[in-house]
Amino acid sequence: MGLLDQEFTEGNIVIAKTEDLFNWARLSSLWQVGFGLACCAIEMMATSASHYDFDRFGVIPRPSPRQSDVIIISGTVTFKMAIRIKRLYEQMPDPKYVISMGSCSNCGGPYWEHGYHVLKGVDRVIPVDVYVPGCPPRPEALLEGLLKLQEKIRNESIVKPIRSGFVGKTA
Amino acid sequence: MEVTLTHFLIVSTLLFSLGIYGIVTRKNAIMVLMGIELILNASNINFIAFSRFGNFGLQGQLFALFVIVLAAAEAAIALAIVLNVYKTFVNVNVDEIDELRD
Amino acid sequence: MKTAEEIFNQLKEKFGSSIIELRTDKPVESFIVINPLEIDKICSFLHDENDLLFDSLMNLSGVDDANGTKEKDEKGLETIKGGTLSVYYHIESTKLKHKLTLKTSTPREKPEVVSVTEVWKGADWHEREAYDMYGIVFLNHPDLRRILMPYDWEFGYPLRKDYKNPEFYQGMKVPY
Amino acid sequence: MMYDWLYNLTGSEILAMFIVSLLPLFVFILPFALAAVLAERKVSAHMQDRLGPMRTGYHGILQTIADIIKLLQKEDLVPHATDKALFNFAPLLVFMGSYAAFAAIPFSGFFIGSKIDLGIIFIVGVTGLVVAGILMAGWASNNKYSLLGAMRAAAQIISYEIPTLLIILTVIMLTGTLSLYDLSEMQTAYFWNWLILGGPAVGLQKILLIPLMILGFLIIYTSTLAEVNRTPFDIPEAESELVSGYHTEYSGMKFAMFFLAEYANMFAVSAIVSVIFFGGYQSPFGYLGNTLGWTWLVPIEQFFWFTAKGLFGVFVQMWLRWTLPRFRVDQLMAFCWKYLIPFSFVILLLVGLITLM
Amino acid sequence: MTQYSIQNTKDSKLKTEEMVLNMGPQHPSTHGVLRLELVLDGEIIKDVIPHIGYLHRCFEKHCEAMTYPQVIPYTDRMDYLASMYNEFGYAVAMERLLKIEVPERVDYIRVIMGELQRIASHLVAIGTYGADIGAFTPFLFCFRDRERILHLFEITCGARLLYNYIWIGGLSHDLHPDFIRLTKEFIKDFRPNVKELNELLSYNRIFIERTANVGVLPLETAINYGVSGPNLRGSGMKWDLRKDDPYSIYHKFDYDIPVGKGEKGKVGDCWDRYYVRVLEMEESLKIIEQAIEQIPEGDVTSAIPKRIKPPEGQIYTRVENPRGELGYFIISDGSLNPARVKVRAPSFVTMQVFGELCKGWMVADVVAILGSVDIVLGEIDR
Amino acid sequence: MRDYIYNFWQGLYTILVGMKVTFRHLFIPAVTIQYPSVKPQMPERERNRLYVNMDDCIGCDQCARACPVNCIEIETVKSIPGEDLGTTSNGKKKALWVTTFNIDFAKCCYCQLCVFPCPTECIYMTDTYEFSEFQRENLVYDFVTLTPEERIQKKKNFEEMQAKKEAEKIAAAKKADEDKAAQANKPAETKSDNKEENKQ
Amino acid sequence: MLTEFGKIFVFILTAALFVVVAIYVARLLRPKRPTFEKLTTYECGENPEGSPWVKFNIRFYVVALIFLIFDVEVVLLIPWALVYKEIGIVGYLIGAIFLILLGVGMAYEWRKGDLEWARPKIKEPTLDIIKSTETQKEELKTAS
Amino acid sequence: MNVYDLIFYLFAALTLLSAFFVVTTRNIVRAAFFLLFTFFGVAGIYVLLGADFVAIVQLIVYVGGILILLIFGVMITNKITSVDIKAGTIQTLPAAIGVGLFTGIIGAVILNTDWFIANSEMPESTLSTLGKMLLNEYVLVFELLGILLLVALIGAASMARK
Ligand code: SF4
Ligand code: SF4
Ligand code: SF4
Repeated sequence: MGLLDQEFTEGNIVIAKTEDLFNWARLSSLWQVGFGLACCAIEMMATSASHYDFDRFGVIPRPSPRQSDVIIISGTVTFKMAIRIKRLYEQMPDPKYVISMGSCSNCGGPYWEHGYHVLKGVDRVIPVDVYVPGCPPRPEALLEGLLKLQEKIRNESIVKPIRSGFVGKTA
Repeated sequence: MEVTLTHFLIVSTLLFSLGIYGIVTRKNAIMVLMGIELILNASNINFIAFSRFGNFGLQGQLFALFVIVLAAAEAAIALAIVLNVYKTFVNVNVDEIDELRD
Repeated sequence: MKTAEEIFNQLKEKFGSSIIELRTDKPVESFIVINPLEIDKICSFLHDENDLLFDSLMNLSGVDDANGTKEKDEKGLETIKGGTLSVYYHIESTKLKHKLTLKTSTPREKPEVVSVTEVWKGADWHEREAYDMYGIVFLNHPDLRRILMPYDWEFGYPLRKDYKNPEFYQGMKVPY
Repeated sequence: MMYDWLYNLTGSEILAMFIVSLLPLFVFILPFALAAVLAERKVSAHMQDRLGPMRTGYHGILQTIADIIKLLQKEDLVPHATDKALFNFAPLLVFMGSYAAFAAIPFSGFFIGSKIDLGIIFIVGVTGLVVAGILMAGWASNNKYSLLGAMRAAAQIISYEIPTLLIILTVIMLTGTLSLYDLSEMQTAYFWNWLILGGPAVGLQKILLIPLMILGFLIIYTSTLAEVNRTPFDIPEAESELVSGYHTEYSGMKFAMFFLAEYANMFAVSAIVSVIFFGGYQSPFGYLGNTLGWTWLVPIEQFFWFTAKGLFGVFVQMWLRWTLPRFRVDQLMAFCWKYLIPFSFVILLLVGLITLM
Repeated sequence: MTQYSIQNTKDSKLKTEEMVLNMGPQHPSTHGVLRLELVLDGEIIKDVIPHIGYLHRCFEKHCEAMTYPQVIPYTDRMDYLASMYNEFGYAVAMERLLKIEVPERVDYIRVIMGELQRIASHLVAIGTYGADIGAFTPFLFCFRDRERILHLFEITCGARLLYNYIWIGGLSHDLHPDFIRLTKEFIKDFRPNVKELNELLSYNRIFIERTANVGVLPLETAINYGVSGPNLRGSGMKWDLRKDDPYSIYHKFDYDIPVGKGEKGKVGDCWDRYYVRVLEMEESLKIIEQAIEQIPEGDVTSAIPKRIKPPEGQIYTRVENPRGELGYFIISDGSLNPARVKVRAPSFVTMQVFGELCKGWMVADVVAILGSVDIVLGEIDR
Repeated sequence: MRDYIYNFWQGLYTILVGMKVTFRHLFIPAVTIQYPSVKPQMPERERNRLYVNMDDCIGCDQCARACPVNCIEIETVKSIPGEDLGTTSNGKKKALWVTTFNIDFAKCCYCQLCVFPCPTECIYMTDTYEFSEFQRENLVYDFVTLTPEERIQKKKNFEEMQAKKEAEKIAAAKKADEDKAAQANKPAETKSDNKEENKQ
Repeated sequence: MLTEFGKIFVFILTAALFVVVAIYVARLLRPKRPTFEKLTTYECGENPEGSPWVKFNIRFYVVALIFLIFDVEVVLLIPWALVYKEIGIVGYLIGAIFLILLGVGMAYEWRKGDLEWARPKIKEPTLDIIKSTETQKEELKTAS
Repeated sequence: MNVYDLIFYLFAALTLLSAFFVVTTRNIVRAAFFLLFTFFGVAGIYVLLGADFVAIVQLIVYVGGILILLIFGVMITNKITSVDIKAGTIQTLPAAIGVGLFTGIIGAVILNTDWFIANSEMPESTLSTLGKMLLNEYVLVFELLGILLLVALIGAASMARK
């Protein structure tokens, strides 16, 4: 629940620390890069569709990475795609978050063994904040992943830098 | 110094000169067109300034209006011509292309 | 409707030695084995002949027969020398409703087959895929590039049985 | 009028004007834009059998505030390849253009930025700034999507200015004024005085005018839709083609400015339409304040009616947006040429004749 | 620092005035990770160069490392919008290779599932098509209905998207006790929704303007390219493998094959392709209705072989996937693992003709045409 | 001209029809499931995270072999004679210490193939889907109930036994060498003597 | 006393001020960590191929050119619309003739097809290869 | 110096500076955008001169029309990245000198002339006066303009069509 909700329910006097306010704003308005990769993307679409409604959490897809805050890697990342994903991620303005959705982007999933063209985990090119397991994860699971991410953001501090340039843990 | 006719005339003269300068120095047809627009604007300032400070009633403004209409017609035609020219001689500018991108 | 046998005879009559054999011994599906360098002519005949009219290419697949000699290198990885790569063509006639399977084999060291894109445009990408996956070169193909793998993939043809994964691709680790 | 009142209060005209000019921004545009973005999401959600924002405040009413605060914190990227000066200046221009329109909009008899007697065409004029700003943004971004989007937007906006102007011309012929304030005052008292119902004309003239005016209203509403790039005319930022059009490269606060300008424009155009055809701030049934003798109530009522009408216009815009597919560029142009302009021509000529009766 | 670069295959034919615009791989309307290189002249498409392979997941390599039943989860992941049908096709192919008969009930359930999957898949196709054209609401309506179907699948096999339900010689589970009732309910609710969808989208004038006469695919070309499924039928050919190359028990049902008639424009335009899908959903409903009336009792797992070791040989089998002819070419070398599985993916073939369809149209039409041919990248790239 | 008017009319009409539809939906209650506050009822066959009931697992490796993804990692150690591991709920005797039973849920594709071959039905799918993690390593689940020390212990035990057996074998071989005529009876197999109590 | 235009001017200044202040405030809050990659041009994750600032053929936007003239025309009519009533039917006719002239222009354009966005004739994908195979067939026939 | 003067200087500066950039900037698109400010400034000057209608027409026609067309024209015909403006070194200096001379002379003339200033009040309601003038003395011009626009329309379109 958002910070302000708590204040309402607990009837406190609103002494919102700016940090809390900012974190609250960030976590309740996570705009997502409108972008899907594979089967998981279909579940991601289902999550934004009527039954699960991503919009309830303030998540709306923005077509351009320049205006988005979170990128959901929803599906198998191949080598051909990994480079593009990295670039897309780079092109998002800070602060930015990554949700890795599904086995494939977690570690290559069903393709980890023989997948000669599958990147074994998107965390080899970009830093991942939350790993959502499942193949595909149920929409609820994705929502839960999002809640986890919100939890993480809530505990973030403005003072300490969130993340600077990331070098893939490849070499 | 109170702003009177002279000021407007000076502004218009300067604008006019800039327009002339643009026409003379630029080879690009569209730039020339821009210069012409500057000149027309300068003349309009004159028209209106005289209509404000002179005793011609609103004729100056009316003329300014006509000038604007003419300018529009001229711009349309001129651009059509430019387009046409470029369509016919697509490669006419090839030698001066490239570099200097900032 | 024509059976494979009839078509085989008809082809044999016309193309002679380019038509190698009709295989019916393996269960399930019979196929005609033909010469890889004549395939375009044969296919165009199959496509145009009035009582054949094979107007559609259902499938074209490259296959690694893995029938050469297998050698193990010091790391225990297999390499295959010799033998053949094959291409299977599954064609059908939507008008006469008959189907046919063609097979052509080409040596592994220099796999060359003539392209059939002139006959069925749909063969284009199938052939590119076969090239991408097996390295079978389709002569006369308009645009033979890799299709599924990155264009700069220089580590061989992944569906060959003796394919080895590279360690890195553009700085990304390939194995798990 | 508020300006005079403030002038008396503060004794400084610049200060008074400054406050008056700030008012639409803070009293209206910002809250409106906040509410409109939320409403857009809520309306669309309910039309699509879902709920929309639910978790920031009660039923998500704080959602847009969260969005804005978040956008405040977002990094502001100026990509290498852009023309930096123009890139930074474009949002300013666009916002200035759309905000200037609010100067002439009469929110109520008391609250009006400027009673400029060329109100309507002034608003048409300042959209020119918006177009230039959009082109600037598109070009400066050095991005193909932006450029294409900007070109489309510019072509579209200047094209649909023609039917708008023609209908405005019709209205001028009918009423003999260009001032939005006068227009609103003219349609006072009851709703049958609204221009959509023939305005102050009487008898046969009125009856003849009604169908023409309804058609005119449809035309102007459609073309304003096009001018603010709403579906079915949202091709400049067509998501499925051009990513997000001319503001593809913008991030953070600059993007927010475009966003704000867009929503401000939405309201501005529907406000203008309501002033022209629906009596602006006039109540359809007379004023409670007048009947009760509380004169101070009247401006508030007027403000209420004005907002209500404007917001209804915005609601219809949203409604259309979530109902219709979008046109293709050439179809959009053809629609303007082949339907809107000829129709408005005819209306213009007919109205001219009728008013001479 | 690691080194990344993207190689672009440059077409030497390009002239300077032409603009090369990339659509994808991250693009809202390329339906996944397709990259289209549009060669533009202003807004007009001079040429489209599709680049695929961004989702190449090495399916065929995996097959060679798996045993025959283990392949099934991977077939699911090819055309992830029609997983049921992929399994169906694979099972049919394997049964033909193994020469086993399946119990009748299995066939019925497979047909019900397959047709439900067809509806679900078409719903996505229609919905995303609407979204491509700019109407977002139909998209969500379609997903809303699809969710009901997914629920049916879920109660039956526990998964929403990738089922691993149809096995070689049988099924993993029998139907859920509630299944028949829920399906009937779904059918009852679904019919009015289709009507509503038609009102909202199919007959909308703007939609028709955008789609009719656009991207016409003549029949000859379609056949030569090997286009199949709704796209071929949209071009006016009554060709459906369920009737023309029968498998399973489709012959027992009474249904039509809708074809494009060029109602709003030329035969084979985008609207036809789109509308064929709408009509097909109705036909699928008919099949399901008949099937749940006739379904016999029985065991669904009895025919599943314990160890699957087909004889040496090869087979090409095809089924009518929602996207067209899905073919499996399986070569067995007599061991536990297949020697080669090649999939003839309908979208892969359709995608080839796409470039041709787009020439001369505008950027907006590319989106319309792409949506109308309804591709799934998982299947193209495999 | 007729077309012209007709088009216009059609456009207007279909737009109005569409608007009617969307307007109606404004008042249709939403189908949304408000997930974190309302958790949907999962169907009984739901396939999500696997669970292994280690009490029943006999370490037969069937599940790992059936898994197409190879995400189950099982290591077993033979129990030494005299140890009793108990029986499973369907009456099978256990003979192996399962020292490693890792399922990597980051790899698993939730296909359920591992569930069917299990002879004791101790590996099954549950309806838990909420287990996202900040660290990928946490997605590897260890189902073994033994403590790490016990695992080492079991391994050691086995090795010792192995060594003993080896020694015995050598001894037996020697013995056999020595008197070929007399057939030595084989050392007791592990299978035959698990009649002790389960150590837990 | 400010004129009405003066008020508008103040409005515009306010808008500018607001934008500048908002962006400045944001500058205080937002992070700034540009990297090279981050500032590359977005093109769906691809390397942009060539600059968009190319010789941009927008032959369709020629339509916009025609619009300009209409724009001017309508603007010119505004004074007329305001006062024609005072002159009566003659006044009306003056404007009407003006309008009809333009109407004629438009009708002409319409007939000429200038109002369509010029686009090349769409060629449906046909099979040139059918022809080629036909010729091949001929060849085959002659050969055999 | 009152507000009026201040604003005049502001607009004059805006106009002249941006006009200066128009003719000197090396980037043609920037030139076009600077033209925007020139036009805007000129519109401001019109307002100061009491020609409100003309000012708005200036906005509509120049900013909303001609400028956009110019930018389109630039985009159609130029490879914009390359600054293909032949700012030939041969021409700039003589041009500058010539234009400077010319400006000087005219300026001197303007400054030294004792202009007759008739009415210093702002004209009221310009629009209806303009309308009346159009319908009376200038009716022929009005219709001629109509014809002119017609010709321009047809001409431009047919030329662009080719
Ligand atoms: S995790 Fe599973 S569902 Fe998701 S993309 Fe990978 S294979 Fe598909
Ligand atoms: S569910 Fe499938 S992937 Fe997961 S462990 Fe079981 S067999 Fe392996
Ligand atoms: S199949 Fe069952 S008993 Fe055997 S190892 Fe797996 S979980 Fe244990």
